[in-house]
Amino acid sequence: MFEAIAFYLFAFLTIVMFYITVTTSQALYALTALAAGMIFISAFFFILGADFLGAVQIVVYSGAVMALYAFGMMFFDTTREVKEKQGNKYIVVGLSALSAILVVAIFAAPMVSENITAIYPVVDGIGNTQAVGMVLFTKYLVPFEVAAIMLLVAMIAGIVLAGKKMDRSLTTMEEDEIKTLREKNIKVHS
Amino acid sequence: MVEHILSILIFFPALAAVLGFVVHKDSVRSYGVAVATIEFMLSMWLWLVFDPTLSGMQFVEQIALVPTFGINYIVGVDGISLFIVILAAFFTMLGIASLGETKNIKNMIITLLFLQMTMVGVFLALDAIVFYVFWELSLVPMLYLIGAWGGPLRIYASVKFFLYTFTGSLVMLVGMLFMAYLYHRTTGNWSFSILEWYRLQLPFEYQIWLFLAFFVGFAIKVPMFPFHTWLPYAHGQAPTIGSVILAAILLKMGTYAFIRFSLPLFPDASVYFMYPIAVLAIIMIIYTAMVAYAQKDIKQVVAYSSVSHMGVIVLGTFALNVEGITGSIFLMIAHGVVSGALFLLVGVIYDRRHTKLMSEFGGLASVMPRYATIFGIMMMASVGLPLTINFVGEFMSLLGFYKQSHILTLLAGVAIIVGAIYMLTAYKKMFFGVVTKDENRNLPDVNKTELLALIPLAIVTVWLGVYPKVLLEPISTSVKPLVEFMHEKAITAEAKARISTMAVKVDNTKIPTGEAH
Amino acid sequence: MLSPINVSIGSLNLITLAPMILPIVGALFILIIDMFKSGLDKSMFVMLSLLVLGIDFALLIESAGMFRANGTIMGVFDVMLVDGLAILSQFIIVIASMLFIPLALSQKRFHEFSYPEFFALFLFMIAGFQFMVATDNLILIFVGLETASLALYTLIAMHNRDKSFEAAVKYFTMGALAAGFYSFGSMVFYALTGSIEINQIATVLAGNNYADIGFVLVGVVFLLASFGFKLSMVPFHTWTPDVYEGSSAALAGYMSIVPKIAAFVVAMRLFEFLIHSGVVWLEAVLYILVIVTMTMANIWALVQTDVKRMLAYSSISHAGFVMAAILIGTTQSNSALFLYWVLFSFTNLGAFSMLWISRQKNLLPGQSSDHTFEKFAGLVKISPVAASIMALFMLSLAGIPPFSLFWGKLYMIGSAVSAGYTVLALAMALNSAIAGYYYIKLIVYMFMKDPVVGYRGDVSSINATMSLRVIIGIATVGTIFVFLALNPLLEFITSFVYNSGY
Amino acid sequence: MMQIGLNHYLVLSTILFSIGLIGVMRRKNLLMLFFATEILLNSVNISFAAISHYYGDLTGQMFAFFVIAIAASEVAVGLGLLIVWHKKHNNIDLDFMSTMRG
Amino acid sequence: MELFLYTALFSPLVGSLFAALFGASPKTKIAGIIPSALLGLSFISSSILLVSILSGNGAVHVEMMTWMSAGNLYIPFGFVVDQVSVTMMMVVTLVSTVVHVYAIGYMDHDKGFNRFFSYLSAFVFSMMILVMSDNFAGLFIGWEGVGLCSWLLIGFWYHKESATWAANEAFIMNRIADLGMLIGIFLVYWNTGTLQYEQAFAAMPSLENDVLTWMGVFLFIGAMGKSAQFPLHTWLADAMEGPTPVSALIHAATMVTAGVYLVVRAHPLYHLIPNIGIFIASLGAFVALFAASMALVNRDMKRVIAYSTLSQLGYMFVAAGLGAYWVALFHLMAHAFFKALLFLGAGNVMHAMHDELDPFKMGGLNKAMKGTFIMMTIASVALAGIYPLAGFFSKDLILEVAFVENHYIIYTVLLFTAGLTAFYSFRLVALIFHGEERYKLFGIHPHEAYKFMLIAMSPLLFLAVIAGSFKMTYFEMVTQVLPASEYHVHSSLTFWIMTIGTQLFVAAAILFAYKKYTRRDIKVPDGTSKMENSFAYKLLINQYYIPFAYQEYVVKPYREVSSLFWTHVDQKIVDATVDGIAHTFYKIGEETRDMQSGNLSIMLKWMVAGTVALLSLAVVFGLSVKYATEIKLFLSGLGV
Repeated sequence: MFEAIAFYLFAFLTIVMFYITVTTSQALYALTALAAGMIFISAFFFILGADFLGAVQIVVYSGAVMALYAFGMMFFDTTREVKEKQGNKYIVVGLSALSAILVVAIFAAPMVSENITAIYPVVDGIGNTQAVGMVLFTKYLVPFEVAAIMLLVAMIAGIVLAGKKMDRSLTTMEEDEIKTLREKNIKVHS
Repeated sequence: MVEHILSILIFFPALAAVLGFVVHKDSVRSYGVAVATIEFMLSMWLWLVFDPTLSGMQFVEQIALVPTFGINYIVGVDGISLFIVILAAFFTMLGIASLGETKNIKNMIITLLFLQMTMVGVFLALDAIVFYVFWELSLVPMLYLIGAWGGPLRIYASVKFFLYTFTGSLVMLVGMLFMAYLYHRTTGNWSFSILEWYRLQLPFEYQIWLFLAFFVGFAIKVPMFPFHTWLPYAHGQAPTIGSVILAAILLKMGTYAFIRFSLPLFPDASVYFMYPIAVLAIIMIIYTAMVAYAQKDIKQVVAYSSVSHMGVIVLGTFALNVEGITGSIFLMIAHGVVSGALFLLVGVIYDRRHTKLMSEFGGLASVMPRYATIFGIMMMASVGLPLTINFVGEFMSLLGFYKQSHILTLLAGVAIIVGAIYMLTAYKKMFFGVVTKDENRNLPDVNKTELLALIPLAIVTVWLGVYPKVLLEPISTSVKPLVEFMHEKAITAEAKARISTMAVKVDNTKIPTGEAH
Repeated sequence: MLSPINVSIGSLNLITLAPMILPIVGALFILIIDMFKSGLDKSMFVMLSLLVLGIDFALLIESAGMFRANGTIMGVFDVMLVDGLAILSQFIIVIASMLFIPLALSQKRFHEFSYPEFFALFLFMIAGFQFMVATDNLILIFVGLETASLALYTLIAMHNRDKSFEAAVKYFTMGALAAGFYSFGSMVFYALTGSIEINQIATVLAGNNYADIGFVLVGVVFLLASFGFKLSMVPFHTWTPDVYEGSSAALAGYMSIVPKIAAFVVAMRLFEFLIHSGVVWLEAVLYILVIVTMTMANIWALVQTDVKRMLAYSSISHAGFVMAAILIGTTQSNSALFLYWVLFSFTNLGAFSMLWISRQKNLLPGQSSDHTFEKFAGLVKISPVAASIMALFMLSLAGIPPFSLFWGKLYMIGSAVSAGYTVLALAMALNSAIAGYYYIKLIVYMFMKDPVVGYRGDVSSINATMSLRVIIGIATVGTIFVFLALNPLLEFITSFVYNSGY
Repeated sequence: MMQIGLNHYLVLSTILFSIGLIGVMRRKNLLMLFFATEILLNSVNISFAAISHYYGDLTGQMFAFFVIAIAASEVAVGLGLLIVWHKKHNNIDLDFMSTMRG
Repeated sequence: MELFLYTALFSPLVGSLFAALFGASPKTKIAGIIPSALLGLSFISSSILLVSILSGNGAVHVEMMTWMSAGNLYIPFGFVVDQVSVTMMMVVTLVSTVVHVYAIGYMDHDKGFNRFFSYLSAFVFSMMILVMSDNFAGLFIGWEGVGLCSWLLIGFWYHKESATWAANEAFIMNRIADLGMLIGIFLVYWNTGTLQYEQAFAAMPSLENDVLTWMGVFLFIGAMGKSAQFPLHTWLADAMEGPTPVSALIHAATMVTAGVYLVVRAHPLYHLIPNIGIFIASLGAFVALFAASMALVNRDMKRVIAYSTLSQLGYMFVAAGLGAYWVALFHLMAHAFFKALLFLGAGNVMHAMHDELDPFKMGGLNKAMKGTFIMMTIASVALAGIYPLAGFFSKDLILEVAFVENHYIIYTVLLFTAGLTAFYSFRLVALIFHGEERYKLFGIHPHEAYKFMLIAMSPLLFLAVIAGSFKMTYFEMVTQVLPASEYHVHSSLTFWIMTIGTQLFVAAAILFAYKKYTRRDIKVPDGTSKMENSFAYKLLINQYYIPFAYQEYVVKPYREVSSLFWTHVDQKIVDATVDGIAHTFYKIGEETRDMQSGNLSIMLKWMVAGTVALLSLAVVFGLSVKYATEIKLFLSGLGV
């Protein structure tokens, strides 16, 4: 009972929040609603017993991602109302509604798959975090490391792209321009 | 060396072409002539060492290429292909020798030598994929020849030529792959060897579809009505040498392929489709002859006449008896010689006047008598006068097909009437009457270089018209087992009856000995 | 209580990781070098990357030997799956990368190559693709895919001009949507089977005899959309021409090969078991997708005015062509896929390299994009060799024998015919004919038109250096003479594909 | 209805996913478009967690974990791209981003 | 004997090639003399062969070499000199020798002198092949060869539009007939297995009647073309555009009789199908009358003679059709002599009159051209069939044949035609040689031809007079091969009545012609006289409007249909379809490339749309699988 109430409550809240995120014309509202939605989602994780995931959700999204977005908003100066030319609204709404209805139509049906054997079962009496850790550092060690590489790539990408060196494009400069830059002792990579 | 002569024949021009890049452009013409002459000598040597009494493939070479998928480099020659190969070498030689002032002559000669490789390759290949390789590859030099040295519409013409034939041959490729698949299903091995395919006795349904797939490729190449419209453009726009080789050799690929693939692989389908194809061939003959009559450009006349004659060749092929097939092969050679010569002749006048409109001429017989004479000989050959090369082929093709259908042969025979109509009219417009245009008054007659190409052709035209036996004998030696083979392989009763190896059931058909006096 | 797990190092089969670790190590090495001494010349990084890739190649040969001896190897808690497909695709990835990387040594200076990070990212990307193909775990596929993609977005943007940013943003945004689709699709399969390993999924689905076919199809749809994006299937292809146009020609050529082979391998793993289990719907949909992709991409390529965009559409069409292999799903067709892609990579990389050596920095007056057809007009008169080589690549792409792609097409259409897909085979063949037109169009421009007045004569090789020429030379030789090496290649591929159970 | 089963979560997830799709399709401001892609990934995470819960299997949580990591990385790269674009053009509206077409 | 055979056959070829050597160089007498001499040689060889055959030696049959062979087809270059062919050889070589010599003078001033002899000798060679061949294919070689030479010679003065037009007309008309001939040959081959006369004819009696009928019909179609039988007759009159010696040789004596020769040669075949024979005879009779009627009013000297030739060919076909092959051949021979003579005489007149052809513009030439006058008169008498000249024997015989075979209609027609023949022949003679010297009005000074030309003509004159006396010798000779049916009117009274009646009738016609056309007041007709405006005259002068009809209803439609085929069918349908397919693809590309608008939002929408589309397909499929049984039930309820 409690579960049901919680589910419906949070479902309602997330839907509303995300709906605001995608419809509002105020970037700030959108950001705030997104952050709220993320936190409400973490509530589901807690309901479902995935405590670790809930924590990560809050830390990563509300912490890291939102901070980045907030920074971006300031940088892009989109705190004002955002004007967007809208094309045909019906296409957007129609496609989305259709996709929702179609998937829901199938998902509403119960799944036959009852004889699923859990490969990494949730063991009672062990904290979720521990269990996750066990799996993550055995079975999912390689993906984990690759994810690390991915984050490294993202970091390098962010640094490179936002870096100062991108301000001056060697691609569009003629060779003699580059030469003059060199002579002026402005550092240009070869 | 003699056992590798076929490979030498195929790859010598290509090698020479590659080396030709180094040759200085002032000397490249002589280089080309020399190479083509050597190639021609080699082909003559092939004729010399060819054993005309054997019906099978000779000088077969086989090198594994992709054995996993059954693709091997197999070449061989028999009476059916021998003379077309010689013709190809002959025409390349004459073509290069008669080249006049041409821009970028080096590129042209190299292109021609490459083209020669592909032509010879097509006729010698005994592996479907090798055949296909050369078949497709021949499009490229031709595309360049038309597109780079052609007339005002050259790009349209060359692209049309390329895409049209390319499309057709891709359908054919699917057919080949299906054939290989059937072979695989039957024997468990992959093979694209034509000779091994021959051994497959296919169910009727398969034959029909495969026949159609191959037919699309061949028919466009021939070109059969209604797939012929690329040809007038290609001929109309191509430089002289391009038209000559296109008409003399490249078109023969289609009809040759009918004999090499369609007939022995699908005897029942060949019989099944005999009438539709014959009807198409007759439309080709009459309809294009009429279109030729309506032309204003002499080259277009010759181009459409090519289509018309190819109709007779197709008809002869589908006579499905020794007389008809032998005749159609002979007519391939004949048409090659004659239409090649006609295109050369058109080129002669085009070089002088830079126009091909017949209305621009008139009365040339008095200005250029020698030209008019040679043109006249070739025209008469084209019309199919006895004792010229064309007659033998046409006669035997029609004779052969008469066995299959009287009324259709009668219709096809209209060829000799309509052919005469457009040719004589064109000749009259160009050569007869009084000279009306001042530009024509002082046109120089054919010069030595041109005679160098034309005289041998005229000689061949008459020689083979009078004494076709040298060709007919080896050809029919190879055709006879082919027909017998088809007869044996055929599964339907109708096909068995249609493809008969016996000519007539009359007892007293002894060959006269000639000592009757 | 949770009991500690004892894992013996030997059972992990760490060797399976080696080919992926190596580029990562190389990348880190490059970053470290840059940390110590900045301002090193790009040629050093090029050679370093080449070395790393070379060793990687050697490692691959090693794993190929192992595969021959022992068959498929699972490693590191069965996450890694080194089967024939993985090895073959890694070969293609590494070889194509080796062919790509020297292209950085261009005559002109372009922005991205001035970064050591470019090479690091490049190697990370390779590792990402390698992970993607060498596993059947949906998580690792996802992570590998994203690693590679994120690196790739950056590489595109680093070209540093308006069009490349635009391209990167478009690619990125659509990639993000595709990532969403992928995760949704994986979720459905997980919901159905409780597993995220393709083998396991297949077993479970077969076990309950596809009782929840509706669910399966929803999952397939989302995965199909996601891989449709990667493989640029119509209508998920819209990014392709823009991204190719926006990135440098060399990178565009690379993109037309490597990401796609990786995606193909995953698609093979994902979709073929479904087709084999008789999911008629997937067969029908793939049929439609293949035909539509081939045909429409060809038709759009017809009307292009820029060679690079034309090649972009042609790549889409080729991908559609190859997608047919997955639809057919026989050993022959899967081998054909790899054969085709090997041959395609030589030719297509060669063609893009030819564009690369003709890349000038700024547009000439009257030129609307980098590689307009007019730029190549009359090339045979200016540089006959360049024109001939370019023509060769075009002919090969068009499928004119005996150049490389013809053999690919031959084997592919052959596999379609053998599997009874005759109509498909015909459609494939006829599409080659349509494609003939636009390839010929470039040849027409090069060989049959006169140069545009005012264009500089050296424009065709303005960006050429020795290393570029060498790469083009290799591609040329490969394109012409590949038929000599075809048999061993085919045998090699077939045995690997067959022994992987595909 | 009151018994919350897996299907409830799946349906919720789908609805959220559709909302994300709406955002992806209607947003012209790239930053806000990226918000929508976050929604897509998050909606799927709910399902993963739910399935994981109902099957008693940790794999779903693993997947969700990696999805979060991926989402975070994407944000970094996406923002980097937006920054360079913004520096040159002073806007992040995708309608201004159509120099290549055809 | 073989040597003589080859000499007879090949010396014209050598002559032709010899003259051809000088083809491009200016006129040399030698180019005329040597071919003439070689023809003389050929004539001598033929004579020797004739003598040999007359003396009872069998036919000479040689096989030179193989021409075509493939499968069961075997065609050699074989030649046979038997009684029939030796007759033809004699006619051909004799007339052509005469014509050659004559032409040396006639073509004296022509630029194309050398060329002319080359063509002329080539013609003789072809004709020799035609008559000497021992098989149908060889016959066809000659058949086409004479066609070619005829084309060359009619169009000899190629600068004249009318000449080249006539040449082409002749060639094409002949080609139409040749097709029939070809089909006939095919029929022979596929039914008898050979093309050799001997074997083929031997096999024929065992064949079905239908097959034989078709064979006969098709071969006769070939003969109709060459011998200019209705409806393929129009070319012959137009062929008079060629030089006159050509008309004499080709269009009177030799080539046009090839059709008759074919029928005679194929007599074993036609013997088996008498119905076709009747048809041939009827057509012959019709043509005889038809042509003669056109000759009545024509105002072109050569055309009149040409129509008379046509008319005489009709006679020959009557004979051949009725089975009197030897009679046909006999008339052929006799006709060759006097008709060639007539033409050559006409040539002299033309020369004298500076190529004027209208006899109304001549008159009274007998003073200026005595020799020619005599010769032409005698030739005309012979043509009219007055005793004892050649025409009497041969033509009367044909009348008798018709009578004896009980074909009275044919007989009547022929008899009437004989009268007409006499009338138009002497109309011509009268107009040319008698009456007032109207030519003076045109300022022409006629002169007699070279002596040697007249001398050259004299053998013909001689033969025209005496040929009839060879009748019995000839009969004995040819009937060794041909059916030896003698035609005697049973009652001698009837015979005499017929003969004398005919003679009187003919004589009356001659007198009438003389009376009418030697009057003083003959004017050059100017289209105003009453007669010229009468319907009959118009019909005849316009050749029954047949050339007009051909022009209007055959040539013109052909041209128009050809143009239509080209501009509309070929370009607008066939080619347009091909281009249309290509264009459609291109058009689709142009129209749909907007899909790639470059706008990211639209791209994303496409992606979602694609997914949704797949999804709907999936749902439809999924639901239909799930509710398969219900759907089936529902559908069966609907009665599907």
